[in-house]
Amino acid sequence: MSEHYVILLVLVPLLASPLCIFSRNARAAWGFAVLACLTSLYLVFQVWAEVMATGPITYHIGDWAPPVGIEYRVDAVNAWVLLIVAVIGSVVAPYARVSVEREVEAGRIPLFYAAFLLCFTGLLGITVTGDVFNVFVFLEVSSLSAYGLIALGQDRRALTSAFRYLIMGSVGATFIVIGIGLMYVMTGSLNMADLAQLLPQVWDTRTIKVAYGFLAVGVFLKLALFPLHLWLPNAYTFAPSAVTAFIAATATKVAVYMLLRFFFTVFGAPFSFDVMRLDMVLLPLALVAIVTMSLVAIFQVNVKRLLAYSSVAQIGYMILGISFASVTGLTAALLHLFNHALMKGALFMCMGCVMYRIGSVHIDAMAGLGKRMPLTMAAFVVAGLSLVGVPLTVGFISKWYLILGALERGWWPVAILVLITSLMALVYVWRVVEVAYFQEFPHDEDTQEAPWALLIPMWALVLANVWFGIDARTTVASAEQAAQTLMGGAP
Amino acid sequence: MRIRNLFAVVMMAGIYSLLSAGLFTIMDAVDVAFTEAAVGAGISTVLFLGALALVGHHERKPGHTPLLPLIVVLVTGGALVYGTMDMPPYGDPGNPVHHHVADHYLEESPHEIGIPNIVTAVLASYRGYDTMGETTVVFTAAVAVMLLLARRPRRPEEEEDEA
Amino acid sequence: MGRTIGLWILLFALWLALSGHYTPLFLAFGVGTCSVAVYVAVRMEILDRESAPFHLSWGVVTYLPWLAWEVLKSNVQVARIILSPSLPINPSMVHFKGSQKTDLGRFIYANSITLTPGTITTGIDDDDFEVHALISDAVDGSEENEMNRKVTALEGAGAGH
Amino acid sequence: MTPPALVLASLLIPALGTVFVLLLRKNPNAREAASLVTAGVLFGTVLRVYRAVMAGDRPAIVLAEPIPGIPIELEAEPLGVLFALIASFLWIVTTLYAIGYMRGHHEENQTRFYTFFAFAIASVMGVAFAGNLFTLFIFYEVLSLSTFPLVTHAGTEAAKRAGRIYLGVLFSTSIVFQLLAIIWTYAIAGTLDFTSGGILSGRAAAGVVPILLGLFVFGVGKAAVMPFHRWLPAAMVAPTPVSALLHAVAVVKAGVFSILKITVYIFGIDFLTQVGASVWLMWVAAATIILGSLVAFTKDNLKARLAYSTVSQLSYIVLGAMLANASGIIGGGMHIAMHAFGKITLFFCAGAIMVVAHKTEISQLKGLGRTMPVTFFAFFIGTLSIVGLPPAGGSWSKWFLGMGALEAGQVGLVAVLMLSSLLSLAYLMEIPLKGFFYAPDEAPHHEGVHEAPTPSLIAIVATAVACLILFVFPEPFYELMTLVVTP
Amino acid sequence: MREQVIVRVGAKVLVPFIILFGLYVHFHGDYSPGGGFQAGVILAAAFVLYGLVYGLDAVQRVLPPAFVQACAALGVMVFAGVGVLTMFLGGNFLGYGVLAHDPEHGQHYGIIGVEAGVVITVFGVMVSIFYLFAGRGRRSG
Amino acid sequence: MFAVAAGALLLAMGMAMIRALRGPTVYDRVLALNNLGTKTVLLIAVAGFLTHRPDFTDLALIYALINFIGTIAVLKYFEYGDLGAESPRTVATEDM
Amino acid sequence: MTLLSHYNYWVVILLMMVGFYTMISRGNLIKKMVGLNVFQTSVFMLYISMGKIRGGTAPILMDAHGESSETAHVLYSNPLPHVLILTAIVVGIATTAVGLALIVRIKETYGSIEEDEINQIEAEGAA
Amino acid sequence: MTALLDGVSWLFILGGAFFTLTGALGILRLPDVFTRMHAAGMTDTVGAGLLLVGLCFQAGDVFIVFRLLLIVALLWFTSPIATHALAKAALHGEMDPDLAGLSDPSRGGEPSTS
Repeated sequence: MSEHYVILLVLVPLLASPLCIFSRNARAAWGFAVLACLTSLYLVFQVWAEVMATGPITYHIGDWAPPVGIEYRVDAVNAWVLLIVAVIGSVVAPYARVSVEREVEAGRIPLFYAAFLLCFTGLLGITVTGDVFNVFVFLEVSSLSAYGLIALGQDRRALTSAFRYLIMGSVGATFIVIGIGLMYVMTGSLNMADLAQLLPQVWDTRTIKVAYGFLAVGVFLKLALFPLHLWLPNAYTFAPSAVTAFIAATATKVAVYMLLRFFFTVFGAPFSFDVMRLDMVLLPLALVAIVTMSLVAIFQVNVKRLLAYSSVAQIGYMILGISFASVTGLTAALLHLFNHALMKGALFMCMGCVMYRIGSVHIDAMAGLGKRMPLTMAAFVVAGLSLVGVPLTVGFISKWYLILGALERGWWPVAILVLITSLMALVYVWRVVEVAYFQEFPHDEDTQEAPWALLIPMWALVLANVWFGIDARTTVASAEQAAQTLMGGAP
Repeated sequence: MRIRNLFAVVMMAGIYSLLSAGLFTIMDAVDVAFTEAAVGAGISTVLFLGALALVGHHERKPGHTPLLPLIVVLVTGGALVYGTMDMPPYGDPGNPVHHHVADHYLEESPHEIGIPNIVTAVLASYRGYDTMGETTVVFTAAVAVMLLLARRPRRPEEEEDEA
Repeated sequence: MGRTIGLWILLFALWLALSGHYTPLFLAFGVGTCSVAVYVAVRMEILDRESAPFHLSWGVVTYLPWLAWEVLKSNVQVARIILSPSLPINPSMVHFKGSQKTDLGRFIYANSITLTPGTITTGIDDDDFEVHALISDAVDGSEENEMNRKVTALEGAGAGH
Repeated sequence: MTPPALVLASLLIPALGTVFVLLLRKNPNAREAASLVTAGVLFGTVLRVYRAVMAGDRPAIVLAEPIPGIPIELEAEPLGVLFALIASFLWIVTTLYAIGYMRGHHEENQTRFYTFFAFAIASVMGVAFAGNLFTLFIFYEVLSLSTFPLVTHAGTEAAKRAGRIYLGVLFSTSIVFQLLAIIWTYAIAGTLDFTSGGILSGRAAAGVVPILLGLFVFGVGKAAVMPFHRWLPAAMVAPTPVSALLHAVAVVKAGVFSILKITVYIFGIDFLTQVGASVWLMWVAAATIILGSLVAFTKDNLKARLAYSTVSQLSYIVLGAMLANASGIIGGGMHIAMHAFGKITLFFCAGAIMVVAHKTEISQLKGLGRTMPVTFFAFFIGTLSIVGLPPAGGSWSKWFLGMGALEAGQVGLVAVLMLSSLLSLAYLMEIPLKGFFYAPDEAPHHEGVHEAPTPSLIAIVATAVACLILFVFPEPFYELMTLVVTP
Repeated sequence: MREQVIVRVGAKVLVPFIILFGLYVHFHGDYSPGGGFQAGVILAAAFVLYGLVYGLDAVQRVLPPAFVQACAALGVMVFAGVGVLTMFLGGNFLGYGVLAHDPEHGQHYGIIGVEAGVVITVFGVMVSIFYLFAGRGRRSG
Repeated sequence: MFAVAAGALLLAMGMAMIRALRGPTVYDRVLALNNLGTKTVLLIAVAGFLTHRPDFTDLALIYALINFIGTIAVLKYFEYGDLGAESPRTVATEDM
Repeated sequence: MTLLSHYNYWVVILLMMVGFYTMISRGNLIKKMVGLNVFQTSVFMLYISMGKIRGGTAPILMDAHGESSETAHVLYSNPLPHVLILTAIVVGIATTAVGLALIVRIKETYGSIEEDEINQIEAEGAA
Repeated sequence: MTALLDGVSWLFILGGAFFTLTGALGILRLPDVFTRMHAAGMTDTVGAGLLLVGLCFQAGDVFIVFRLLLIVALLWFTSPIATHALAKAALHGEMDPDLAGLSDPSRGGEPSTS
């Protein structure tokens, strides 16, 4: 059965989703969701271990050999991203129960978990496939469910932000489809590995260059690269807490994966960097994103929105790593994928806890929480420091490689800029910490720590932040292998 | 799309979809035409009407014409036209697109699958997984729409806190 | 019950005529399909004299050719109007009574009126028909009455079953 | 216990101390006893490490490997042992002092205080025994973080502002300059291990070294080289034991210690001399020495004056490192010890005055020496040590620094040292003079004022005496520093 | 529209035929254009027509919302279930060849199976969405 | 011969298209839409013969059905302002 | 020579851009959705025109029972774009459904489906 | 035989095309929506009927003939229903039929303009 793990890891949540609809019971739906996520995590872990040990796995769906049929192909890169998605899913699903009971109407909870599982399925499906059109299909699965989930937020602005996300997301998806079509018309294939072999023959055609451009813009929209990030802050701010934690930690990560896959595997690094000069596009965009979005984040009063802007900036770091076009740079980007998922997941979960008890995530609402909700705010501090990039947290590891990559390229101003923006992160994290620890609690006396059902998953992520900050050998090895796979051309 | 009456806009979109279905037939894509007809003239129209019934169909004020979208569109369109320059000529049987994988479908599917409608063969078997994804997308849409529009279970004491 | 079976047989005949594949599998599909359709019809409570007017079968066979001819005639008439440069139209709204007893009869009559270009049934209120005519003298001519008579006869013929 | 285990133990003991303190939070006496016992045990442990190191051993232990090739590693070498000895010994004294001070001052949140205090000591041990640059950086940052709650202990608006400056300066410098320099070093050398003779020698281009060294010197914000000294006076809002141990000894010394260590083990003094990369930084240090003294003059607040004095004194050590020759390094290392004992005495006295007489300004101290003679006499001894006059230990370090300057051929720096000594004599001597020889302004005010609480008084006397002992018996530190420069 | 004689009678007559056509399109997807998706839409259209003419309540009596929602979910499971079945029979996911001795027959059965999944889901989804849109407006009256 | 029919149909569709674009009332548009639908049905049938593949007339058949349902939906919307209603709304035309 | 063989692509691109423009420039949410529909439909046409072979016929084998020996004589259009577009159409309608549902909710909550009006309401709410 | 069939189908198809075109012209020319319905009806009934019957003669396959006839039947069944519903809706929507003939073509467009 183990050869089927790659497909089962997508199928399990997919099949659990209808079960949620059937059950019509919030608790049962939650049970299915948790079970499915954990099973998926187990399968992903097995697949990841196998890939790390023995190299890429392929799986021919329908017993049709590619490029005739659709192929699943897992190498070090997608194994790594799969792990990120599965880990976050498995942490958010248990977390969701209490949080969602508070923030979503009872009647919609089974639907919520169905949508959650579909989103999870979609993200896994994008990651695991080796067929470009299949990417689009699963992209839509994850996007559509994400629109629904975001719109569930209690604030009415959740609706408008979901709609804006829908419009921009659909434009992005359509651009990707156009790009795929143009690639297809020049080669006749949709299989990634096959395309990687066929494309060099038509590199110099304008069609392929335009295809490249459309794919780039489409993916940039999906990953909220500045200046195409406009959908993201509101969407993250107004979505229910569990949804924000999940989507912030996974959706853009998978979009970054798409970028890597398209530009490194399908087109190949030589085309991306020698012909298209992708680095010259990514570098300025990333830098501007990092600086401006960090600045904007400093002035936010809604902590979720603050974190959302910070996410846009952090995406800039990933893109920056990619723009180095070196193994170190890619390692940094891939590490930051994982690490940022851990820290943003934890931070947004903290906001979920605060939302649960206080009912607001305005910065003033944090006043005195250091004493009232010590565990929650301690988690915020640790994850926040990780965001800043303090040593012994995962944030440091990714910053380390990022700067190393910049110095390798001789771009030391970039390195300094990265460090300075880390300080900006310190400023916005510290604003919250200060309010939480140095202001008096303004509410009535009986506010207490968030329930354990919220704290345990959150702390699991926080501890992971520290654990992988102290011992990053596994993560670095995995990311490095993935980076080498990407730079080495075809997987 | 300067028509202020949204209903008319929807009708026009329906007609556009209808015409494109005709075009699909002419371009040999009967299955696609079929689907576009069912979707464009049928479900899509019903959906838009359902939405219009709830939101009203009168646009309140004339749309202004901002410059930025125009530039974006011109650039996008220009890029696409530029890209088509090197595309193989329309309808040429020698195009690569018709040979790499398509050959296999056309020549082998009678033996491998044995149904005459190759589109169905590809859809359900060779690329059956895409179709499963498609089914999932539809299901996802239903879940999302239910999340958005389902009425609350009738619990009178909770009736107040919706806003 | 008879109506149910009748509808089933009609549907199955249609299936056979459409299908072109007479393997056991497809026949089984046909049986299933027709059963589902009939079941739904029963559930919808739409299976009655109106929706399965088998009693009219014979009458329809004779009525349709006549109607087709009427339609053709009026078509030529309307075409002539449209093509003439002066567009000699004289629209009017006419009310008159139909002699049909049942909704089905009125349905047939109203549709027949509409089918013939130049006249459109715009409303039925019991036996009162409201008709829009392209040329006002097209309505009160004898053919409307003839049509009325024929439909009533058709309806009446069916009633005997 | 094997020597490596001892090294690890010196980290774990204070960490365990935090646990005990937390567990015993309900019972203040037991809590403070736990603190004291921990401090004692720690000092014993460090002493055993000292013996092992003196025997030629270099015990090392790898804790984790966050980044492949860059482990978190502890290694005891002479310089680190020197620092650890001072810090652990003074912790005992400070704990003793704090018991009296905190109770006498009726501070709140004492448990938090003792917890983070022990935690800060644990990170100091980490800094002292860091086996590579990366480990040093980590414990350096942990130290910044763990002392933050101590700085903002009062929780007032002023404390908060001070905390912001404290963390802001320390983090910005360490992240922007130091981290960049570390990664740069790694990119050049491919390793970060502290190695005798340095890892950069022969690898780094001559043009890069001055920049890199500059990044390190400014990046170690705790060394308070101007213009990154602002955090140190700001941190004086903390309770006096904190100012005493952390901002006269542990934290600031961690900074200059790091610079020394980087100079010796990363760049290598021979390499630096050869390239001449450190000359410009000598003058930066010299400027800080003079400017710090001058600013100290203008301060009427006792703790502020002491703080600027510290800024000035720290640059002696930086200067010693930048001289990059044997005498300079020995002088710098010894000044870590000498200044520690001297300055802690001064802070203890200042705290005692504050607790007992509620005086914070120098202009208010007139005649106070008559009611608190022990305190003011101890202050006098501390002053001697800081200025570098016999019979106090400080004279040794000044001597070596002067030698180093001469060896380096920088006669101008000798002049700077002399000038600065005069300045510090002037601004510090003012206090015992005022205390003993001026008549009190308003006599009735001093009623009921007597000496400090007994535990505090013991601590004050102990450090003052230590200053004197170090004049006649500086060998342990001297020997350690010799080991550093002659591997 | 119930009281409108013409539309009412017309819808009545048409509905069974639409269902027949829908299923016909479904089952003959192998030979002529059409297949699960189109069939699902047409089937849904039959009920939409009924709903339009007889009102939402009437059509929901015939086809309860819970049922169509279950259909939407069931179809996905049927589709994936076929794939899982082939996995148990020794093939890869959706490798229909193992469903019968003759791989070609296996392909036939597999295609029939997955198309059934598609039609169920599409039908369920389209009708549910219609219910939701049509039902939404009636709260405000 | 099929080409002639197809040409005529296309011409007729163009005319209907003009009507749909010009309106002026929504009913004109609906009329044009419905008419376009019928013509598309015819066109599809003719196109089948034109390409010698007349077995796609199913498509035309279904198209006719869908077109009818679409038109009914439109009209229901106009008369009731709501797709699920059973009785006409009282304020039928206020926002048209 | 490319001019004539690509005109169809350009027509499609023109239509595509009309849809795209409507989508991103119009403030009315319904119009945005319509624009999206037009945009996507045009993309479908682009795909289908890629699959067309001049003189080809629909990819449904002539001999209705599969045992065809004469398939080689007949030129069939490429079935793969058709399959892809079938999927894409379904995805498009799914997106439309979700988008319209969102619009309905927005109307219910804000009382408007004009983007600038909604922004204005929000701005007033924040003030 | 074939020639005869061809001739007959020509006749029918051309007739269908003629009526379709005339109907379309009517849709363009006639003054208001009610009158246009009459023209539209021409396409649906005779236009479609003749055309499809004409095609029947060319089909050569009984299944296709049946399908074409089915389309005719369907169109003849649905067209009047749709037209009727449209007329009724238009009346309901307070459109007044232009009964005076060629008075003012713009009058019909009051409720909703473009």
